[in-house]
Parts: sequence; C-alpha cells; structure tokens
Amino acid sequence: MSDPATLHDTAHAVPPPPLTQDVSTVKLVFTLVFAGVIAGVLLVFAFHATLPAIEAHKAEVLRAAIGEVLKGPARYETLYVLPEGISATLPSGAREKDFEKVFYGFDAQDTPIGFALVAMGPGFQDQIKLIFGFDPRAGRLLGIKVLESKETPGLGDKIEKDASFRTQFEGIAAPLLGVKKGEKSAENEIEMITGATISSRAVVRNLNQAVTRLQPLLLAYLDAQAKVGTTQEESNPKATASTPNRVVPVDADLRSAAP
Amino acid sequence: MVSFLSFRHGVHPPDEKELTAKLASRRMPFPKEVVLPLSQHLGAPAKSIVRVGDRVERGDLIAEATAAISAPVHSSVSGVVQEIGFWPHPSGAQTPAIRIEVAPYSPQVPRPRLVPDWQTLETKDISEAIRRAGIVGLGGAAFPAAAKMTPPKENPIDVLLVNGCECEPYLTADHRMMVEQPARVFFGIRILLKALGIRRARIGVEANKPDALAALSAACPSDLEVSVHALPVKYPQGAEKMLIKALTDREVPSGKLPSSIGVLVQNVTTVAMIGEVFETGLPLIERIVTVSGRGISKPGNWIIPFGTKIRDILEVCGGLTSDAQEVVLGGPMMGLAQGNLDTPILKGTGGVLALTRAECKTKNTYPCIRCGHCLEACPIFLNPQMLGNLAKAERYEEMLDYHLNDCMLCGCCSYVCPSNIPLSQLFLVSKTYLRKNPPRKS
Amino acid sequence: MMSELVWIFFSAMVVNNFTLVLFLGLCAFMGVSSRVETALRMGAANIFVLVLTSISAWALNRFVLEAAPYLRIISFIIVIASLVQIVEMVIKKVSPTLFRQLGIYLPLITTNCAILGLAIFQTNRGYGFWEGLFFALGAGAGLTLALVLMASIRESTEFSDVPSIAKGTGLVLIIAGSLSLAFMGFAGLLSGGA
Amino acid sequence: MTPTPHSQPIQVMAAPHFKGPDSTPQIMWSVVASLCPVIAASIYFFGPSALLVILASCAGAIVTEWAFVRSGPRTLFDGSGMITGVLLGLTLPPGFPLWMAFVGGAFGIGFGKMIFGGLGQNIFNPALLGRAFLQAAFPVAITTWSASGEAWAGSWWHLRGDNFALPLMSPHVVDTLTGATPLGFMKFEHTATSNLDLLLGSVNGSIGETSGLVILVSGAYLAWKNFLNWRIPASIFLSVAGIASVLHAIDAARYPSPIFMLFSGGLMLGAVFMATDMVTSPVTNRGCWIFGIGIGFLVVSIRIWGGLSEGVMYAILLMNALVPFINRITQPRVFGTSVKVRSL
Amino acid sequence: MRKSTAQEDLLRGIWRENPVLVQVLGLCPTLAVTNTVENSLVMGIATFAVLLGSSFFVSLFKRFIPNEIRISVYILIIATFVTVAEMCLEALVPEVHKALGAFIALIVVNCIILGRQEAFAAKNTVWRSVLDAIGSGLGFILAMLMMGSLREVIGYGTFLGIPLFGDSYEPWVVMILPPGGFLTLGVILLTLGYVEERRRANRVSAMSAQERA
Repeated sequence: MSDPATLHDTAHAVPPPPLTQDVSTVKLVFTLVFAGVIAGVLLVFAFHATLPAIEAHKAEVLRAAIGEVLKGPARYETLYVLPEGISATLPSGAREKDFEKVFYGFDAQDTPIGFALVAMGPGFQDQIKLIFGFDPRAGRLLGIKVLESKETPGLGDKIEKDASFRTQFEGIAAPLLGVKKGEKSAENEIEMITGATISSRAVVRNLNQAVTRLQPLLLAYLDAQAKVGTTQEESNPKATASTPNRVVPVDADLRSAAP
Repeated sequence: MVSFLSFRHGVHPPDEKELTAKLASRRMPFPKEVVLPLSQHLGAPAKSIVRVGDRVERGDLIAEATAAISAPVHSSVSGVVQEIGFWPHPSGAQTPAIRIEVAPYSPQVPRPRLVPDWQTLETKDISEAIRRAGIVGLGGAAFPAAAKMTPPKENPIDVLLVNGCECEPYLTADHRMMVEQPARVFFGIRILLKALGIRRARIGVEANKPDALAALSAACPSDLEVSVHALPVKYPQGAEKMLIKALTDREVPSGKLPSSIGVLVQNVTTVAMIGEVFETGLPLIERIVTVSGRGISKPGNWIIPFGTKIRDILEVCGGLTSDAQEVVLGGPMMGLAQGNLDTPILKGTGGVLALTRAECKTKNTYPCIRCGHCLEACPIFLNPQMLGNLAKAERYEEMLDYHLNDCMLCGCCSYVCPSNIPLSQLFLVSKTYLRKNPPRKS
Repeated sequence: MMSELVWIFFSAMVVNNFTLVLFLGLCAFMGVSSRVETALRMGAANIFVLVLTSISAWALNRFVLEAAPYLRIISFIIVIASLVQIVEMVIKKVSPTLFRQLGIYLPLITTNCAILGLAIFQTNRGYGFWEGLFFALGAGAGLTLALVLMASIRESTEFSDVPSIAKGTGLVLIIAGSLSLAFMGFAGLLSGGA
Repeated sequence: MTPTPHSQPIQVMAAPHFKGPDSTPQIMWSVVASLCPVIAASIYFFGPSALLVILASCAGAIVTEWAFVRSGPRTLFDGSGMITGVLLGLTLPPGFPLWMAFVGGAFGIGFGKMIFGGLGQNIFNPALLGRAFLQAAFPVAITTWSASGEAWAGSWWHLRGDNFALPLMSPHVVDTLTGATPLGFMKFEHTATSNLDLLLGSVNGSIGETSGLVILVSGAYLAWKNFLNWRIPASIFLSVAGIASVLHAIDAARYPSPIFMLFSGGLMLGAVFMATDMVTSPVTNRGCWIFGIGIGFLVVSIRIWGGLSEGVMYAILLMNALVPFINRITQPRVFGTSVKVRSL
Repeated sequence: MRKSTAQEDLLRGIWRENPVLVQVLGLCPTLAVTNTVENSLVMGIATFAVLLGSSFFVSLFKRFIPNEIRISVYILIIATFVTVAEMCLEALVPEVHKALGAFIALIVVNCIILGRQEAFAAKNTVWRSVLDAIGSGLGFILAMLMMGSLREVIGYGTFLGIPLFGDSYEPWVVMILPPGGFLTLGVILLTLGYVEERRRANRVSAMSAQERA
C-alpha cells in the first residue's frame, strides 16, 4: 500500500494485456459512440420508468411537510420571492428553480392559515434545512419540521426527532430566544435540548433570520393581496379560490428555496 | 574573572576532581615490563625498527612513522625487547606491540641528547622536530601534533588556542601540569607561535581550577600576546569546537577542520611536552596520568611511562576497592572501559579510573519518551532522538542527512537520557558501519 | 456573502473534512500517506483537480444537466477523467519536473472519490460559481491537511514497536479514527456564536 | 601473552560511564506525585465522587496496560499508565458513571498507546484520546455537571451524580442538581463568573480543572525539575492571553477577559499536565513554542467561534497530530551549518 | 498459473479475498454509510447490482472493446448502471436514498467494481465473470453488514430499528459518528489479523510437534 505505483495496480488489478495490433481511430470512436448510445438509451428508459414514482414521492414529502407545519391546510399556493417582492407568477422567461419559494396555505373554508417558509443555515455539523409555518400578521410560528440535517445522531438530531422540542415552536411569536432547559420564563423562549445546545440554538437562529428576512415581504404581499382582493371580490369573488394549486417538483422547490 | 563566552547546551556531570586536584604529580616506580603498541595515535601505525633481544635505552626510537599522519614510538624504559607481537589495545582489539623487559637495576637515565635550538630553526624544521619527538595530542584524541601545524596556504592560522579545560570528571593531569610547570607551557606556546608565524595565543581553563589559572597568569611572559581565560564549568568545554566557540566565538563549519577558520588548538599538556622537546631534547615517553575514581584505594597524579600496564598502575595505587565495577582509560564521559588489566596506557591516556557500582549503576533501558533532553544537551545541536531511532532501525545512510558525521561522541545525549538509551554507542556503531560501507553517492 | 464563503471553506476543510468526516478520498489517504513529501504533492495535485472539477461541474450544471439530469453521474465522471488527462498533458508540456513529481498521482485522481464527491455535493447543495470554488479549495485544503498529518504520523510510527497484527491498515485506521475524534473539536465552527 | 584474570568481575560498558540523575520511571512517578495536590483539591471540592471517578479511570488504564504487556516488555510499573488514568479522571465530571470512566481509561491506553507499541511511541495523549472518545460516545453524561459551591445542597459525603450506574446503562440525572460550567455560562448564557472563584476552584466543572492555583504550583515544581518543558505552558498562556486581550479590547461585551479565558475550563490542567506530556509534544524547543501557540489559538477559536464551550482537549489532540510534522520542520540548526537538515 | 474452478471464482470474493476485509478496497462506502444496518444493506445491494451488471456487460463485450479505451468504456458502463441504480433506489426506497445521499453516485469510483472488471471480467467468460461478481458482491455485502450491525447495535442499541437492550441502554453515540467508522473497521481488521496470527501460530506449533514426533 505504500507505493503509489502498487496502489495504481491494485485499482486496476492487473497490467493491461500487451498491444497486439494498432486499432484504428475510427474503431475507437465508433466503440465509444456505440457504448454511449446504448448507455443513453438505457438511462432514458430508466429515467422515464422511475420518474413518476420519484416525482410523486417528492411531491408527497413536500405536501406532508407543508401539511405538518401549517396544521393540515386544505390546499396551498406556491409563491415566488422575486427581487421586487413576493408574487404568484414568474416573470416571463425566468426559470422557476432560480427563485426562492414560499407556500401559502388555506384551510377547508379557504381562509388563509399562513405561510410555509424554508429556512436554511449552518448547524453543528452541516447545513440544517427547516420548513416552518408562519403567520406574518401575528408574527407567530405555527409549527416547524426539519427537512435535512446531519446533526449528531442521538443528540443533535433530537431537533428532528424530539417532539417535545418541536412542539414548543407552535403558536409563539418571533423573535425567539433560546434558554436552558427548565428555565423558560417568557412566552417566546425555547428550551434547549440538554447536550445539544448548539443544534437547538442553530434552529432558533435560522428561524429568526428567515422571519426577519421574509416577514416584511410577506406583509407587503398580503397588503397587496388585500387590495386586489377587495377590488376583485366585487367582480370575481372566487378568483383566489379558483387559482389552481400548482404542484411543482419538490426537489427543485426545496433546493432553490434556500436563502 | 569567569568569561561568559561559552557554547550552548552541554551537561554538568559531577566533576569529582577534588580527589586528586591538590595532589602533586609523582614519578611512578618503573614496572617489570612495558608494552608499547605501535598504534598510539590517530593515523597509520608506526613500523617497528627493533628486533627481539635488542637492548634499548629510554627515549630510543623503536618504531618510526609511516605516513604524513602517523607518529614514531620511543622506548619509555631502558631494557630488552622481549617480543614483537599482538597485545590487547585499550580500544579492545589485539594490535601489534613491542614488549620490553625493564632492565633491573638500570638508572633509567636517557642518553644525552642534542637539544634543537628553536631560535634558529625554520618553521618546517620546528614541526619536523615535533614530529620526530612523537608528539601527539595528549587531550585524548592523539592526533599527531605536527600534522596540525602545516595548514593549507589559503587559510592562514591567526590564533593559537591552548586547551586547559580538562572538562572530563576526575581527570586532573592537565591541571597538575598547569600548576606545576606553567613556565614550560609558555615555552611551548612560544615555540608554536614562532613555528606558525603568529603572535596571539589564548589559554582556556575551566573556572574550577583557580590555582592553575593563578599559576598561568603569574607565569605569563610579558613579551607574548597570550591571555588566560577562565571558562564556565560545563562538559564538553574541552572539545575542540566548543573551545573555539568559547574563546573566539567562531564556529567550525560542519565537516571542516579548525584551520579553515584560522585556529589551531593544542592541549596544554601537548604544548608543555613540545616545550620539553626544545628544552631537553627528550621525545615523548611519559606523561602525567590521573589515577582516580571511587574504586581506587589511593588516588593520585603520577608520571607514568607509556606502555605501563593497568595492573601495575593499580598495584602502586593500592589496588581496587571491593565495590569497583569498571576500569576506564580516559575520562568517565568518553573513556574506554577495559576488560583486561594487562592493557597498557598510551600517549593519549590522561587517566586511569576505577568507577564503583554506585557511579555506573546499570539502569534499565526504557523506550524513548521523546523528552527532548538529548537535544538540549547536544553541543553540536544534533537531534540525537531522531538519530537514535534511525540507528536502531539500521537506516544508517539517512543518519548522514541528520549530520551524524558532526557527532563527536561526547556522550552528553547518553548522559541525560532518562530512558538510558545508549545513544552515543549507537552512533559509534553507525559511524563504524558507514566507514566500512560508504554510502553510494546519488 | 463573504462570511458564507468563509464558512463554506472552513466547513469543507475542517468541520466536514472530506477525508476524516465524509470518508472521501480514502484510497489516496491509505495508499499515498507514508511519506510527507508524497502526501504534499498528492495534496497539491488534488487541490488543482478539485478546483477545475468544481468549475466544470458548475458549467455542466448550468448549461447541460438541466435538460438531462439523468446524465449527471456519467457526464461528471467523463469530465473528470478527461480533465485529469488534459492536466496531465499540460503539465507534461509546461513543466516536466512537476510532471515527474505529480505524474504518478494524476491517474489515481480519476478514481479518487473526493473529486466526484465534490461535484455531486456541489450540485446537491446548489452552489454557485464562487461557492463551488471555495468549496473546492476548502475540500482540497482539508484533503491535504489530512494527508500530511497522516503521513507525518506514519513516518514517526515507523520507529515504533507496533504490534504485528496492527502493522499496516489496522494502525492507519486507528490513527484515522483518532484524527477524526480530534477533528470533532471543529464541529459547529463559525456557526456556534449567535 | 595470557593476561591473568582479575579477582573481581569487571564490567565493560560503552561510554559515557556516568549517567545523569533522571530516569523515565522517576519522571513518570514525579508527575503522578505532583498530581496528588490536584487530586486532593478535587476531592475537597467534589467529595467522594471525585476519588471514585479517578480510581475507575485508573483501573481502566492499568487493567488494559496489564492485558497488553503480559507478553511484552514490562512497562507496567513505569507509572505512565497511572498518569493516563489520573489525568483522564481529572477531566471527567464528578457525577460521571464509573463504568464509563473505566471504558475511557481502557480506550485511551488500548487505542491511544498500546496499539502504537506502548510507552513513548504514541502520537496522541492517551488520557485525552480516552476523554475524546467518551465525549463522542456519551455526550450527555460527560456534559452533565453537578452543581458545586453554594448551589450544592447535599453534604460533602453525597455522591455528585449517578456514579454507580450499571454498566452499559444510562445514568439517572436529576436536573435540579446540575449546573453549567463557567464557560457554558459565558457561551450560552452570557454571564460571567467571579475571577476569585475561578482561581480557587469553587465552580462547576471537571474534577481536576477547577483549581488553577494548585495546578500552577504543581506545574512549577515539575518545570523546576525539568520534567516538563516550561515553554509549552508559557506559550499556551501567552497566546491565549494575547488573543483574548485583543478580542476583549475590540468588544468587551462579546468576548470574555483574558483572565477568564486562562482560568476557566481545563486550560490550566491541559496546559500544565497534558500538553506537556513529553511523548506527545515536540522534541525541539522551537517546536514547543509552535505547539503551544497552536494550542492557544485553537482553544480560543473553539471557545469563541466553535460549537463547543470548551476546546482544550481538542486543541491539544489536534496539535498532537501535528507534532511529527512540527518535529520535522523544526530540526535544530546543526553547529557549523547554516542550512537546515532537510527541507520539504 | 493454475486455472481456477467455477466454485473458486464464486467463493473467493466472499471471504478469502474479501474486497473490503482482505484487499481493503472500497473503503469510502464501507465507512460512510454503515451507521445503520438498513443503509449498509441497501448500499451493499446497490453495489452488488452494479458490479453484477458491469461484469456481465464487460465480459460480454470484451472482444469489441479496444484496449486503449477500455477504462473509459468500463467507467461508462459502470456509470450507467449506477445512474440506473440511483433512480431505482429513489423510486423504491426514497428514505434510504436520502440517507445515502451522494454516496450512491460514488459507487462509480468504488475501486472494487473497476478492479473486478480489469482483473477478471475483461479476461473471462460471461458465466465466470458473473460468478466472480456475485462472489465479490456478496463479500462486499458481508463486510457492509458486519460494519452496519456492529455500529447500529452498539451505537443505537437497535438492529434494523428494533431495540435490543431496553430503554435504559446507553447508546455509544461515537459508533455512528465518523470516528466510529474508522475505529470499527480498524477493530474488525485487528481482530481478523489476530485470529489469523493465532491460527498460523497453532499451525506452526502443530507442524513442529509433528516433526518432533
């Protein structure tokens, strides 16, 4: 193992068989192209065979996540965070994966519940990606769910697995403040997980940052919406409700949802 | 005044000199026979010019030098050549030697000799006279003195350093020489300065010999540019490179000789012996030897003819005590332990020591704990820890990258090693291996 | 922006060190870590290829793979293999000395999972050009750090009386485990202070 | 020419025939002895729990060493295993389950020392490696600090936690009896601890890290005996104090004072007893300075910018890993040369 | 060199020349994704499938693949199978797919697969190559399972998610962290080395006993 040359040999196990004759370049290119074509055909076939299942699962994951943090909305709208503000439509020509998204949930009576927002930031080991329900008018959180984290198993990953930690976030107003376990004294304080202070704190910080960043935009959107709503309600009261619920591939959604 | 000039690192072993420092040197009774090895110096062995049965007088030439770096051997006694054969040498090997039976009832008076007139001699004649007298470095290395005196033309010598440090514990031979014959030391310096064509000389003496310093200062002739320096007591102050660093603040470049930086170093006893050559015409046949150690009944400083066997010396000094464990020729730091008491003393032998069990107690060897004490001790700033690892792994050639060749085997690293790893022994072995199997140049 | 780039760099270098935390590039780590000189050169070669890979992966993601995401793995590995080949030829032309020093390591890099890993991680995390670049630099620095640490430690254990069963891979794995334990100290770096 | 045999055995050894006064076991046992005051102080502060935890980690270390050296060279009685055990014990919280302390000692000796060939050959400080393993394996138990000083309600004789948890089982923790360390307070609560308390040790923390003064006195003794290289603690203290002063001057509210940085957590214990472990620190003096400054820098970095409240252990382990490299680049300049032995 | 039998081709890779435990190849997945039995198993099966497919195709087409570009073609074949495997996993077991993350794609650069193509599939019949691939693949799965079960049982106190020791078991978190990966494989290799050494010592002493008798 010490000599790189021997390692090279191990990787390629045996020396190549001796060259017997010159192979024409045409044959080389032909072989490669042929192999490439076969590979391509195989891949396209597999891609199309598995795509529906994958897409469906991703959509399901997103739906479940939004459903969890917004406490079971009947439907939700996907909105885009554009430089000029939040909008339901993309500017023409723009690709939707380039924009951060927020999800606007409604209950069965079609009353808005709140927004599902994605927050991402450094944790103890790596990035923590969260989705959380938020009511911008009241400034209150509705619920949180960890989408991705690599926190210490059995310790930091309690932010994901410990329900008693997660439920603390339901219905409290931002900005949040992390305190030691058993020392909660104010409504907006979150008790940290014993032994996983950093991870707990990272969750609180990421949430606070996302709220500070997005709350003004959301409020502006709601204000604009309210204005449109009052004017539209007279002419077309069902306009908002009839907006189709757009389900987009979640993978692209979540990836570009990062700040 | 103690000079603050010194070298860095080094160690402070107990100096133990109080046993013999105040004892004036006395002539030791002549033994029944002496054994004179043909190789008492560095370089090529001398070649015998006598035959069995020849009658020789004290001071007669019995073996002549065979090369530029070699030295003749003179008979240290009057007697009859008994045998020319192999005899145990202090190095442990069996080497060619001339055994001379001391003539009973002989007055042991040398033949009258022509004393060379130093004032009229040329440089090369002075060094030839020194060479013919068989003078070698008496500090221990036994490098032929004359060979040092013809440095290459491009590096002229500008200062003579006289080494009176005697930093080895127990040894007081040089010390007694300085106290008893300061005038002879200065006479030797005078001759050397003339031979070298320079005016300056410096004498370095460790500060633990105030009487020697006083004697030298008192005897210092006013017409010579000679200064006497007291140096801090630290082993190996007497090593050539260390002495040069202390007295001139010059560093001998790695792999070069002191002459390359314009310095000639001679041991103080060597200088005195050179003086004696030009005073009496006698060649080098005897010297002051310190017989000491806690394992000896009556320590003392003795003038002993070369070739006297250890056994005879110990007998005169009352024999070994019951707890004596080791008999060492030279000092305890660099001297050679002797397993055979019939080994004779040589020109370079400054001491015969008997060490007790308590002094050289054999301790267990532990693995190296990388304490770094050896790096702190090495006066050459080597990395004995790394060298030791390489030596144990028998990666001798890599040791050269870590400057094994600069190691002078002073033993400081072994002395301080808490794990008792025989570092200097390992280095000796490595050096020997490399001398026998020189690395291929890449 | 700047602080995020710094975080990406340090995260890839020490917090999520490619070798000691993410287990990427282990073949090189186990195989080319017995001499410090070799480790340094291998590290340098890796940094170089990592940066080029990051740029190429970014370009591929931006211009090609949107249309055909299923070609991701194939296109990455082909690009890496060709990159290594091109780098090898260029170095051979420009600096034969460097080629002699790096030459034998370059082919190894093709099958070094750190390179492909970088391209895939970068894609999964949606890094842009600069983020990818800093990610590659951090990853390369981390690889080199781990390699040099391991190599210098292995050089010094050459003198140790390692028990016969631990000689070789066993000891290297235990050392790597210890290094990995030590690197846990970096966890949460630059993200702990609030 | 046959020499007559001598009447008594003469030994022929290689030069030098004198031997310096220090020996390896003596150094090791001196370190153990100098740790005794620290152990005493810890027992004073944390009661019988402290003694139990130290004994358990020593048992783990020594039993493992015994298992390994049954067939090898006998290094069992040189005291080095004892040092590992005691030091590991001193870095654990007083209420730590004994079985875990035992595991830590066993891991430290087994994987930190014996696998490298035993005494003198290890790369990482075995005690700290054992501690790092425990930190990674049982992160909750090892950060459960019992309350001390006035906050400690029980008598001195009370155990400070569930020391006697069954092997492989979780300890029971009573939340009201736990407290945060000064560093934890600083990092997570932004509250300071009085300097006098830090100095005298009446604060929460690991068994042996609380009393800076006792540790300093013991360290001074070892430095005077040349059993530790004073440059290592000196450079650690200087760099920690230096960096902390600069930061403190920039923003006193955010960054704690240098005094706090020096006397809180395991810095004293680490700098004096762990970083100075001869085996795992550089052999050259220049290397020791680099090593110490590196530790200081890492300690401050981890404490201030890192995810953990304490970083001494990791800082020392990381620099341990760097020691072979430091040794390599700080070869001494050999007498009479101006070029280094080997360049990279 | 003696030609190996079909049985040897199959069995060789499982234990005697186990790609992970003996040849120490493919360490990246062995250490990175073995923190649970489920992950290890899925990773092992995916690698097994890719190895089997690639060996089959490589040995099938070996006569048409020019020597100069053989590595490129092998990698192309492997990458195709890996992509297919990744899609299948994502469709079938999305949760495990998420947990394995980038390491599925990294099967492409797993030395075991390329190594088997070069060392065996490129020179042997389809039948033998498939046997060889099955052997090596099973060996890989075996190693993955050893790692996965050790790490999950000690690190979580569970096996395939089923608690083994009751509530009060203190999990050794380190086992599922990166250092645990290195240490577990290290301990496995040390143990195997120890067993092997003991066996050799026994054999030697038995032989010398025979000689004496």
